[in-house]
Amino acid sequence: MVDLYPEKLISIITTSALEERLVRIFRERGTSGYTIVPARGAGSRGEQSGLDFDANILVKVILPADRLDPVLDDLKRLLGRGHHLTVFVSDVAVITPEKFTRPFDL
Amino acid sequence: MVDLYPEKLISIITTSALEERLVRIFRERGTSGYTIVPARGAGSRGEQSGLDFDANILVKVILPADRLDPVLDDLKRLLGRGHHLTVFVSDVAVITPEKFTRPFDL
Amino acid sequence: MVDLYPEKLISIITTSALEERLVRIFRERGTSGYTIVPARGAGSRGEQSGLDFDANILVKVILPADRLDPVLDDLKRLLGRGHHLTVFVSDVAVITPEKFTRPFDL
Amino acid sequence: MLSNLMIPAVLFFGLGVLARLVKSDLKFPPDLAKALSIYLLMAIGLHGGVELAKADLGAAINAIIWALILGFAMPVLGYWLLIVTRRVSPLDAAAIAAHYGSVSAGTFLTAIAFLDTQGVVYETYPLIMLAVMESPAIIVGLLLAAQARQKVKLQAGGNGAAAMANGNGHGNGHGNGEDKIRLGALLHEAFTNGSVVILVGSMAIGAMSLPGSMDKLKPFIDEIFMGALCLFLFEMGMEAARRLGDFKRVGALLAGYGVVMPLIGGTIGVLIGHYALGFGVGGTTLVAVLAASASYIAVPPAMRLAVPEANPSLYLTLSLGITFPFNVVLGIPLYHWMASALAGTGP
Amino acid sequence: MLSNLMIPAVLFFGLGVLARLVKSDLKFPPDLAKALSIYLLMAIGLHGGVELAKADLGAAINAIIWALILGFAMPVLGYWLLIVTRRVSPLDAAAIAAHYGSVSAGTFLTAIAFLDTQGVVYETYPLIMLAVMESPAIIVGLLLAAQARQKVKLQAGGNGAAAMANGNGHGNGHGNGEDKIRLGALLHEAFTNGSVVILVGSMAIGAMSLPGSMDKLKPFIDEIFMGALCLFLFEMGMEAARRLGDFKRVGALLAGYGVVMPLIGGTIGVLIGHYALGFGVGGTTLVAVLAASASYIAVPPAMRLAVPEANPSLYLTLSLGITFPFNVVLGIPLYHWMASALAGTGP
Amino acid sequence: MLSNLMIPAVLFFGLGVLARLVKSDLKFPPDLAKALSIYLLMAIGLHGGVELAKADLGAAINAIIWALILGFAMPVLGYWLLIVTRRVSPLDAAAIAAHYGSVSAGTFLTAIAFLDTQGVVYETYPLIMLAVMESPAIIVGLLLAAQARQKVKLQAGGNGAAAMANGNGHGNGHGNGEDKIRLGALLHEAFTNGSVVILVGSMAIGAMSLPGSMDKLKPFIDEIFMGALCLFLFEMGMEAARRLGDFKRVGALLAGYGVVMPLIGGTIGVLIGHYALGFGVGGTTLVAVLAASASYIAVPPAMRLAVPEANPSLYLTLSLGITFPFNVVLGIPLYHWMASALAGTGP
Ligand SMILES: Nc1ncnc2c1ncn2[C@@H]1O[C@H](COP(=O)(O)O)[C@@H](O)[C@H]1O
Ligand SMILES: Nc1ncnc2c1ncn2[C@@H]1O[C@H](COP(=O)(O)O)[C@@H](O)[C@H]1O
Ligand SMILES: Nc1ncnc2c1ncn2[C@@H]1O[C@H](COP(=O)(O)O)[C@@H](O)[C@H]1O
Ligand code: NA
Ligand code: NA
Ligand code: NA
Repeated sequence: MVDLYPEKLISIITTSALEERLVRIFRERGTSGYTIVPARGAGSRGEQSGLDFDANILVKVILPADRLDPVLDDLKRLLGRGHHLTVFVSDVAVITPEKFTRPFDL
Repeated sequence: MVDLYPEKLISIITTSALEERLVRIFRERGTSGYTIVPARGAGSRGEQSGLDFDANILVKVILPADRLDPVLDDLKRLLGRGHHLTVFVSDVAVITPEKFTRPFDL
Repeated sequence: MVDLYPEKLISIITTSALEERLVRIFRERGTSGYTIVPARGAGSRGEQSGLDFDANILVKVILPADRLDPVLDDLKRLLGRGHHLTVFVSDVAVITPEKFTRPFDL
Repeated sequence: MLSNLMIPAVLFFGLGVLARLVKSDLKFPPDLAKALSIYLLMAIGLHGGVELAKADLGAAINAIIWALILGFAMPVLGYWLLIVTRRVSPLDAAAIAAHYGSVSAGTFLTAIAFLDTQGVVYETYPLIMLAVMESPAIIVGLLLAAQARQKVKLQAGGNGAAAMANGNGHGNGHGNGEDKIRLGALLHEAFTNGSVVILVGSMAIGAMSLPGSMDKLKPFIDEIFMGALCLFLFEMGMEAARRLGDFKRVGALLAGYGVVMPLIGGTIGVLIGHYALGFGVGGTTLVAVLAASASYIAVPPAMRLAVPEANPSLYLTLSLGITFPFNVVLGIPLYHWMASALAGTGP
Repeated sequence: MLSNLMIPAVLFFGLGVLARLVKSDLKFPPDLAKALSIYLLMAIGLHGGVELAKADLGAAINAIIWALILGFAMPVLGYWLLIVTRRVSPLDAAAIAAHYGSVSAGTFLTAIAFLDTQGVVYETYPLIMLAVMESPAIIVGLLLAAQARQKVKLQAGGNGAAAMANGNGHGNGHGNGEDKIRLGALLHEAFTNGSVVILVGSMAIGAMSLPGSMDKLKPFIDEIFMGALCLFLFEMGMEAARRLGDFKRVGALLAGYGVVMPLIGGTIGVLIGHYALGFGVGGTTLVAVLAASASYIAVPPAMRLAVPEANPSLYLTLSLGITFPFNVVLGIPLYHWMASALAGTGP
Repeated sequence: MLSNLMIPAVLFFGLGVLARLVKSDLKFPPDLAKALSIYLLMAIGLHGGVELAKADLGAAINAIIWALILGFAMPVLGYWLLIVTRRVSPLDAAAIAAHYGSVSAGTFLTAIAFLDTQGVVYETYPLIMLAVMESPAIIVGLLLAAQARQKVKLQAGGNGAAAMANGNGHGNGHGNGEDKIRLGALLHEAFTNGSVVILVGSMAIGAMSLPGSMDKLKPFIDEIFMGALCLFLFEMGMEAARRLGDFKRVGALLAGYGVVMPLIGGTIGVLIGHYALGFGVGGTTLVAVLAASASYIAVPPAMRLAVPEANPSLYLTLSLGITFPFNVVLGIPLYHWMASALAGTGP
C-alpha cells in the first residue's frame, strides 16, 4: 500500500486580471507552488467568453491544512474589496507531503 | 479561523459539442454559474485529440447539496440517450455560501 | 435520489514532456480513460510559463479504489527517478461506476 | 499522375503522416488547425464570391440542384451499402453515411492546388456546391438514425423499454416528440454550421464588396493561401495517421468501405459534372471530389449531438483516416484522369 | 454613405453579428483574436512610425496635447452624464466613463479602411493620438472611482463601515493609503498596458529602423493587413452581438448612452481635428473616431482590477455591444460627413 | 556594428525584453509562439530545400560531417568546463552542456536577417547543418548524464542505494538495463524531434517539389517571413527577460558561462567555417552562430525526460536568458566581424 498524507486543495476561479495579485498572495503565504489553467464560464455578471479582455483562470494550490487560513484570509480581503472569486477548498491526499512545505521561490 | 461551508462540486468531462446542452441544464436548474476548461483525453471510444471536431471540455459547477439531484437527473438523461459523459461529484467547502444560491442570468 | 458510487480521482500536475509516459502507465494499469488540460504554474524550479518548451499539464484519472495503488506505485517510481510530479488523490462519487472498470483501448 | 505527389500541399500531408508514423513528438497547437481552416474557408469563399458575381444564374441554380441531389443521395446510398454488408449497427451506419454525403474542404482545396499546378482551368460553380453540400447530409443522417432507432426498438421489444426506463423516467426520449425537437435543432445546426457561415458569408461578401475595396484583400486571399493550405494539410496528415492506427479496430471490410465509397462517389461525380452540368475537365474533377470526399470537420460534432449512440472512432477513422488520405494521394489524380477521359470521348 | 457598408471589413463585422444572431455554432479560438490584435497593433504602429519619422515635431506635440485633453476630458464628461441621469451607481459610472475616454483600435482601423476605400488621404498624427489616448482615461477612471467610493462611504455612514468590517478587519482598504498604493499601480498599469507597449514600441521601431531593413517587413505590414482586420472584425462582430443580447439587462436609457456618447465625442473630435489641429477631412475623421470610440480591450481588465465593485457586464455591453457596432456601421461615415461639411465651409 | 541594433527583428527582441522589465501586462498566447516557430522552420526549410537542390553533394556531405563534429564536441567541451569550475552538479552539467551542443533556430534566423540587411551573401549549407545539429547534442547529453549518474552512485555508495530503495523497489532504475532502454528512446527522440521533422521535411519538400508548384508558396515563404520573425523575437524577448530575472539564482560565475560558451563556440565556428568549409564571410558567420547558440526549444523537453534530476531553471536561464540575448545583440555582429577579419587575411 502506498502511504497517503492529507493536504488541502484551494481552487479559485476568477478573472485573469487578478493573476498577479493571487501569485503575490501565494508567495507571501509560502505555498510550495501553484497551477493555473485558462477557463471561461458564466456567473453573477454574465458570460465570460475567454477572450483576452474577458477571460477567467482556474487556479489550484495544494497546501498543508495549517497554512490554509492565511491564504483564505487574503482571498476574503479581495472579496471584501468587491472582486469576484469563486473559491472552494477540498480534502486531498498526497504521496509526497514534504513537497508542500517548501515555499516556491520566484 | 475562516468559516467554511459545505457545497457540492459536479465535474463533467464530455465532448465540446454538448456545451450548449449543459449550459441549458445549469440555467434551468438555477446554478449560480459554471466554469469550462478545454480538455482532451481518451476513453471508451479512443483518443480525443482536442482538435476542433474532436475536443473535450471539463465543466465545473458548484451548488448546494439540495440542488444536486435535479442536475444529476438531467445528466443521467443525457447518458440514457447515448451521450458519453464522465461525471463525478466531490465535497467542497466554500467561504461565501450565499453566492451559490443565486441563479446566474444569461 | 440519484445513486452515487465512490471512486478515486488521481490528479497529476507535471511537465508536458511526461505525457506519453503517463498515458502508458494508465494503459498498462487498465484505467478506463484519462483527461488532460494544458496548465502553467510555478514550483520548486521556478515558473513554468506554458510555452511549448516549458508547459505543464493537469491530468485527471478516475478509477476504482482497488486500482489506485498500482498507478500510485508507478508515479512514485517516476518521482524516484527525479521527475517532478504534483500528485493528489481525492474521493469522488460517480453515477456510472461500471464505466470506470473497462480499460480504454488505444 | 505521379506528379500529384510532387505538389507541396500533398507532400506536406505526407510529411504529417510520416511524422506520426515515426512517432515524432511534433504537435500543432489545436487552435492553429482551427485558425487555418477559418482562414482557408474565408479565402476560398471570397475568391469564389468575386467570380460568382460574374456567373450565370441559371448555371448556378443548376449546380445547386445537383449539389442537393448529391447531398441527399450519397448518404442514402452509403447507408444502404453499410446495412447490406452488416458490418456495423444501424445507428453507426447512419452516422457514417452522413459523413460521405457531406464534403471535405481540405480535399477540395488540395484538388484546386492540383489543378492549378497542372494548369487546368475550372468552373467556379463547384464552390457553391461545396457550400451547399455541407448541410443536407447532416439532415439525412438524422433521418436515417431516427429510422434506425425505430428499427432497434422494434427488434429489442420490451427489452429496450426496460433499458430506457433505467434512464430515470426520462429515458423514453426517443419517441416522436423528441425526434421532432431534435429535427428542428438539427436543421438549425445544419444551416448555421460554422463552416457554412464562413463559406457562404465570405462568398456573399466577395460578391457584394466594391471592387476597389477587394483589391486590398487580394494578397491575403491569394498569396499566403498555398502556404496556409500546406500547414493545414501537414496537421491533417498527422490527424489522419493517428486515425489510421485505428484501422485494425475498424476491420478490413469496413476499411474497404472507406476506399469504395470515394470510388463510387467520384464516378458519380464525374458523370454529373460532365453530363448533367456540362463542366470542363477541371470543373468535372471538382464535382467528383465533392461527391467522393467525406466530411471530417462539420459532420462529426453534429453526429455526436444527433446520433450519440454511434461510435465516433468508426466514422472518424473512415472519413479522416482512410477516405481523406486516399482522395488526397490517389483519388484526385484518378478523378482528373476520368474527367479527362470523358472529355476526350464526350460531346 | 451607404457605401461604407460595402467595405469587406464592415461586412465581416456584420457577418459576425449575423452568425451570433442565427445562433451559429461558429467559434473562433480565443487566442486567434488576441494574435490578430497583436498583429494589427504592430502593423499600424510600424506603419505610423515610418511616417512619423518624417513628421513635424511641433504638429506632433500639438496632437499629443489634444489627445491628452480628450483623454482626460471625455471620461469626466461621460461620468457627469451618467451621474446626472442616475441610471447606475457612482462606481459603475466611473468604470463606464473610463472606457469612453480611451479608444478602440478596431474602430480606428475600420475608419482607416473606410478612408482608404474612399480614396481619402489622412494625416499620421492621429496614430500617435491613438497610442497616447489608451492610458489617461484609465487614470481618470480610477480617480473618479476613488471619489465615488468616498461619496458612497459618506452616504452609507456607519452602515457601510459595518459591511466593511465584515471583510475580516482588512475590509477598510478603501482608505487613502490603499488608494495611493492603487494609484501607483494604476499609473503603472496605464503606461505599461500591453496595447500601449506594442503600439508605441512598434512606432519607435518603425521610426528607428534602417530604411532598407523595413522593406523586408513591408509585405507583412501592408499586404495581409486588410485580411487580418477582416478576420478580427468577424470575431468582434460575434462578441458584439453576444453583448447586444445583454441590451435588456442594461436598460433602454443606458443603452442610449452608448449611442449618445459617440455622437458627442465624434462632434467634439471633428471640431478639434478641424479647428485645433487643422487636419484635412481624413485626419479630422480619425480624430472624431478617437473621441467617439470606447475601449473594449485595454480598459475592461484595468477596471476589473481597479474598480472591482463595478459590473463588467454594464461596461462591456455599452462599449462592445452598442458603441462599437454603432461606430463601425453608422458613426464612421457620419463623422466623415461632418468632417467634409466642415472642410467645405471651414477656413 | 551598432547597425545590428537597428534591424527591426533585433529591435523587437529588445521591445520584448523591455516590456518585461517595465512589468507590462503584455502576454502573447502561448500557442502563438509555437505557431510562429512552426512557420519559421517550415519557411526556412522550404527556402533551403530549393537552394540545396542545386547544391554540390560533396560540399553538403562535408558540411554535415562538420555539423556532427560540432554537435558532439561542443557539449563535451561544455561539460568539461562546468565540471572543472564546479558550479553545478554533474547531472546539471550534462543537461546544460546538451543545450550548447544543439542550436537556436531563432538566433540563426536573426543572423540571416542581419546578413540580409548588410547585403552579405551566404552559403545554404549552414541550413543543413542547422537541421543536423538539432539532434547529436541530445544524445551526448544523455551519455554524459549516464556517466554522471554512475559517478554519483560511486560517491554516494550504500547511501544512494538506500535512497533508491525508497522508490518502492522500482527505484533501482538507473542500472544499465534502464539506461539502454532510455538510450533507444532518446535516440528516437533525437531524430524524430518536432523541429527536426519540420526542418528536414520542409527541406526535402523544397528540393522535391515541381518548380511551378513552389511558385505559389513563394509569398508565404518570403514576404511574411520577416514579420513573423519579428513577432517571434518579440515574444522570445519577453521569455528571455523572464529568465534574466533568475540570473541571481544562477550565480555570477555560471551566468558568465552563458557568455563564455558562445564566445568559444563562435570562435571555433568561425575557424571551421573559414578553414574547414571554405565558406565566405556570410556562411562563416552562420557556422559561428550555429556553434555559439544554445537550444531552448528542442533540448529542454528532451532533458526534462532524460535527465529529470537536472534543474530546468538552470539550463533555461543560461540558454534562453543569457546566451540567446547575448548572441542576438552582440554575438552575431561579433562573429560577422571575426569572419570578415579572417576573410581579409585568409587565403
Ligand atoms: N456555481 C459556480 N460553479 C462554477 N463556477 C462558477 C460558479 N459561479 C461562478 N463561477 C465562475 O466564476 C466566474 C465569475 O462568476 P461570479 O463570481 O458569479 O461573477 C464565472 O465566470 C464562472 O467561471
Ligand atoms: N477514467 C477516466 N478518468 C478521466 N477521464 C476519463 C476517464 N474515462 C473517460 N474519460 C474522459 O472522457 C472522455 C470520453 O470517454 P468515454 O466516456 O469513455 O467515451 C475521454 O476522452 C476522457 O477525456
Ligand atoms: N503547492 C502546489 N499547488 C499546486 N500546484 C503546484 C504546487 N507545487 C507545484 N505545483 C505545480 O507543479 C509544477 C512543478 O512544480 P515542482 O514539482 O515544485 O517543481 C509547478 O509548475 C506547478 O504547476
Ligand atoms: Na461527399
Ligand atoms: Na474615446
Ligand atoms: Na551550439
